[in-house]
Amino acid sequence: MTIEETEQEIVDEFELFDDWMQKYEHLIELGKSLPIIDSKHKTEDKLIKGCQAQVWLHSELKDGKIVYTADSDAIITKGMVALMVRVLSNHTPDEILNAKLDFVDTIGLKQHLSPTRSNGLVSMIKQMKMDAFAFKVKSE
Amino acid sequence: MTIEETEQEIVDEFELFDDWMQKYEHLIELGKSLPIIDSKHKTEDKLIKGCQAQVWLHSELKDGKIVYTADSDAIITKGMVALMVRVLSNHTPDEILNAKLDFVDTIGLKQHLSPTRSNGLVSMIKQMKMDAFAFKVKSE
Amino acid sequence: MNATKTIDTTGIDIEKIRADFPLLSRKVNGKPLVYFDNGATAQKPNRVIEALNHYYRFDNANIHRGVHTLSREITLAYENARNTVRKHLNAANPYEIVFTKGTTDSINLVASSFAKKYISRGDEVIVSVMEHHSNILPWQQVCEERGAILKAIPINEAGELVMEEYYRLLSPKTKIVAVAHVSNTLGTINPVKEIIAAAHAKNIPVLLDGAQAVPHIKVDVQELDCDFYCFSAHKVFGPTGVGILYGKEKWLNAMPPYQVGGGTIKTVSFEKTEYADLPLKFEAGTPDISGGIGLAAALDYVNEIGLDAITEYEHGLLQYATTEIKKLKDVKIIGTAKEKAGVLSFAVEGIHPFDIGTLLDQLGVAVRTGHHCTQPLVAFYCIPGTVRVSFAFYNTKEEINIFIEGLEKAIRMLK
Amino acid sequence: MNATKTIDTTGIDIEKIRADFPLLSRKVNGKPLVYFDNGATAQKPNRVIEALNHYYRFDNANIHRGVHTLSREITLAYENARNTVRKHLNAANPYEIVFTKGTTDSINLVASSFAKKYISRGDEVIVSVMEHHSNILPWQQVCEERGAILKAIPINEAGELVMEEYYRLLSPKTKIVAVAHVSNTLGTINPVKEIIAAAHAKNIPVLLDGAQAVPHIKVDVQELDCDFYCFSAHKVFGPTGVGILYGKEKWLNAMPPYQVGGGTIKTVSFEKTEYADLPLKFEAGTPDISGGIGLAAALDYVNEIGLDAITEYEHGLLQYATTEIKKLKDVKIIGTAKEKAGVLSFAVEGIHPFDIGTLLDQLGVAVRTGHHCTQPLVAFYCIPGTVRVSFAFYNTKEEINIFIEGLEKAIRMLK
Ligand SMILES: Cc1ncc(COP(=O)(O)O)c(C=O)c1O
Ligand SMILES: Cc1ncc(COP(=O)(O)O)c(C=O)c1O
Repeated sequence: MTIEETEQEIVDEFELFDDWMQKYEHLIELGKSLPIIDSKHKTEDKLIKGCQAQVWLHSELKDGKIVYTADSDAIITKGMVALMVRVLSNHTPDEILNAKLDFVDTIGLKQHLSPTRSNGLVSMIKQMKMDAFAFKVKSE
Repeated sequence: MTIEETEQEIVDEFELFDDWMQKYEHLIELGKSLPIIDSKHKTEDKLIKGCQAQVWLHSELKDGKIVYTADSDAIITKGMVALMVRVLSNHTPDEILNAKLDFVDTIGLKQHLSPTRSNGLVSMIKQMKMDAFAFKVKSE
Repeated sequence: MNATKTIDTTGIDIEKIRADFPLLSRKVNGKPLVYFDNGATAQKPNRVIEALNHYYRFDNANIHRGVHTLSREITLAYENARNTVRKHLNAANPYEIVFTKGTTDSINLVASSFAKKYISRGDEVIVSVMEHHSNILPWQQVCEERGAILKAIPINEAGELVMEEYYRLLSPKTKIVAVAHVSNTLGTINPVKEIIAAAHAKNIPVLLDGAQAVPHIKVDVQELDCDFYCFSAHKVFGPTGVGILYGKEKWLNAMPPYQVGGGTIKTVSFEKTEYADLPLKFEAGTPDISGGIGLAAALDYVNEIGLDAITEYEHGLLQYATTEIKKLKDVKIIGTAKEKAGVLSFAVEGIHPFDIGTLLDQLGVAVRTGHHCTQPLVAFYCIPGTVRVSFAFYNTKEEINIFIEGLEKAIRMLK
Repeated sequence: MNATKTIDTTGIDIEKIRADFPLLSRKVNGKPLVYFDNGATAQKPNRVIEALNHYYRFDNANIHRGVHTLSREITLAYENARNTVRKHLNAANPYEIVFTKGTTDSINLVASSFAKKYISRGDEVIVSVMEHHSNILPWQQVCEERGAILKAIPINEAGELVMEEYYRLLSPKTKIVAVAHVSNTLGTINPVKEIIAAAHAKNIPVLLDGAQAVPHIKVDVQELDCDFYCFSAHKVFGPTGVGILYGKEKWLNAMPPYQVGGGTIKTVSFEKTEYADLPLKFEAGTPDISGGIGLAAALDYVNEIGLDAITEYEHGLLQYATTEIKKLKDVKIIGTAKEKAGVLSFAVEGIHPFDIGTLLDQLGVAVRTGHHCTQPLVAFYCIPGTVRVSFAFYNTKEEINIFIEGLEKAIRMLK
């Protein structure tokens, strides 16, 4: 699946929900299902500091594609992190660098991407792209 | 004349004026007529610093009464200073300390007593009273 | 509105009061707003908004130096505002009231100026573990610069200062004590009279961070006998951008100026500058004139309602909320001091405060979550932060019910 | 309104503009107000007043740390305001824009932080003789503290910097140059590009005090290549209590924080504090949120009118006033630089400025008199001060006529 296809899949999924409660319940479920980051990667240097919720992110290059694993101490943030990982993981650095991630807006969760320092999500996305860029540069 | 009588005299004088222009013209005249402070008293320690107009004040005790002489570099302030000297000079410390000086309000020049640091008038009146207090204490 | 009716005995006419605050009728996420983030900033009554409005429409001019009418009038109004603050704190003199940018600015001013004159290598400064960063960092900064040592009064599990430890920390090396009057995270009202008396017995001055006290309880700086008192207008129903430093005349006179510039001087030359008298010496530059006017309007409003009534009414809210929240499983109240004001912080076993805040927001309930700028305190409790509910006198038991229901729902979803 | 009509060529629709400023229709001492004290503070358009109003009625919340909707929304709005300022100054990055309390605060911030890192015993700082006290005293203070030397670029009789002397003052010991972009007393537009180029050739950074430039001319910090730029919102039609420090990223990153407290940190403990990234590192405490919003509204308004049109229109006013005032006997214009903006200062032979200001006020004309917080400059001219007329784009030639007539009358009375 391309990044856009996964984004569309998520949009379709969220369209099933009538209200915010179902949406958040789904997000919380996703959070629980996130492949937890290997605890050996849950270290200070993998930590993306938010003012409140913390995010850990680990990136690896496998066969030219990046595999992300991540975690957060807040479950809703973890749900959001799960969505990001699902969309971006297993893609080439170039694909990741070009991703717009408009789906967050479409499913009505844009507020989680506001730069209010309260969670590490915005910084995590930046970090995902920076890692992609680093892999790209290295492999060139 | 008591202080109140002089105040009343000034109020009567100013009642003759129809508009602010005449009032200020009179004030300017008064400023010109002020018995200028002896230049040997026009020293730093007699200076009352306003943010703009400066006032010099000298006080002497003669036969139990205080004689003030004063000056200012701004003519309107000097006119106001002249009124104060006329009202307060040649009175005993006690009389001076009790003076209310309501006439300033009555003749519509209260704005010159607003504590905006722009002229030294408010500080001058304080200084006149402080000098009176000092003479009083010394003579007791 | 049954719940509300029962507390009307304090003399708080809640419906009338709520009508004074336009923002309270806002909807958020389709729900009526329940604003429980008063500790962060309070909403403003029409009186304050109108005062700002009027200032800009009719009175705006720069103060202090102008000879023209507008400037003279607004100078008087601004000095009257200062006097309103003086009366509110019962300070002895208006020139002991310095307008600042806020509590943080006030504390930075004192830390910097006081340290220049009084703090040297090896000296000590005492704060407490429960302080807001704004009452830690300025002291940490000056201590670092001067080679002095910052000491912190510890707290017990209830969130009260351990006073025996405080007495032990007081020493001939102590140069100043700086503590919160009311803790922003715990709500604890600290025993400041005792703190001050003990410090004064050793000739040590005390600064009180009153940011969370002034909105809730009566403060009398002469009765407290504190040397410095700081608060922010925006937390006491006034505008953003302005705050107060009260300082005893003897200290303010002795301390060197902090910021310097227009307004702080008598004479300037490149050789020698003579600084102005109090309070101007500490008020460099054009002040927040509308802010001062707005703060005075806010204090007038508060005084009309009456601080005794406010304290009692809020006490009722706090007790009610505490009782209700205790009924919920897994909720632990953080801060159970005997003396508390306005604030209820809690943690929920196994749930991150951020998640609770996010779901409550969906229900229109605005609370604060996180470390509340008190990281050392939160570290003491070994939690990632708290959910903080903070009240003002316009809040109601009905709102508390909405919050409790929402909290239950959130916990169900997150477990 | 004949006089007014003739300057409409600049595209300034004066009647429409005046209607935007409620205060301009005030009467003072029974006369229509002629507000010529814009250098002290400018009046506010409805747009700004409405923005403040709206903020307090609908949007008020504390920024940056909240997870609830109000807090999130206003954080975005506040950061948008920052970006509006960035665009207005054409700064490269929003985080190079620091919100302060005003120009004086901005300069104190730079002086204090920069000095801590870069100024030591024997070093030199260059200002000029025409500076506002707010751009002298902070430097005098840090120079005294650090044993450094403050040098001042002299001026000529016209009120222009003597550039040869500036080149002579620049030395390997010079650590920073701080000059006004536009002089508040003389109106002189200083040759700042030349000043900056010469300093940069020796790797010396330059701070521009733009308090009197931003209301009148277009400022492009990247084109100027200045290292720091400061201005106050209240002089550019925005609210009191807020100002701007622009700083190049490399300097702001290198400098230690100034005020510290809530908001300036990543992590705090009693052992170690890690400071936040730009611009938060320099923004301690709750900022003047409504002030930031109001400033953005003011800049939007100014940009809608257009700075080119404003500059040209005001140039017309200045020329007209200059021509008219020259016709009066005994009046001496103070400040006759080739490049001037917005300000006309003068002295009248044998008459104290205070007296003129007092009489003009009776006529409804608000001017400023005195030293305008530039005592060294006034000392240079050996006068007790000046009468200063300062324009905004809402002023008219008709108002200048009223002023000139009033001035004639005042001189007649005082002679
Ligand atoms: C050139 C100049 N610099 C600095 C200032 C100080 O500005 P503020 O009082 O807003 O801090 C002023 C305003 O009077 C000024 O004209
Ligand atoms: C106890 C306490 N001190 C200081 C502050 C800082 O106040 P401000 O951000 O208004 O400067 C706060 C506000 O958050 C506070 O609660």
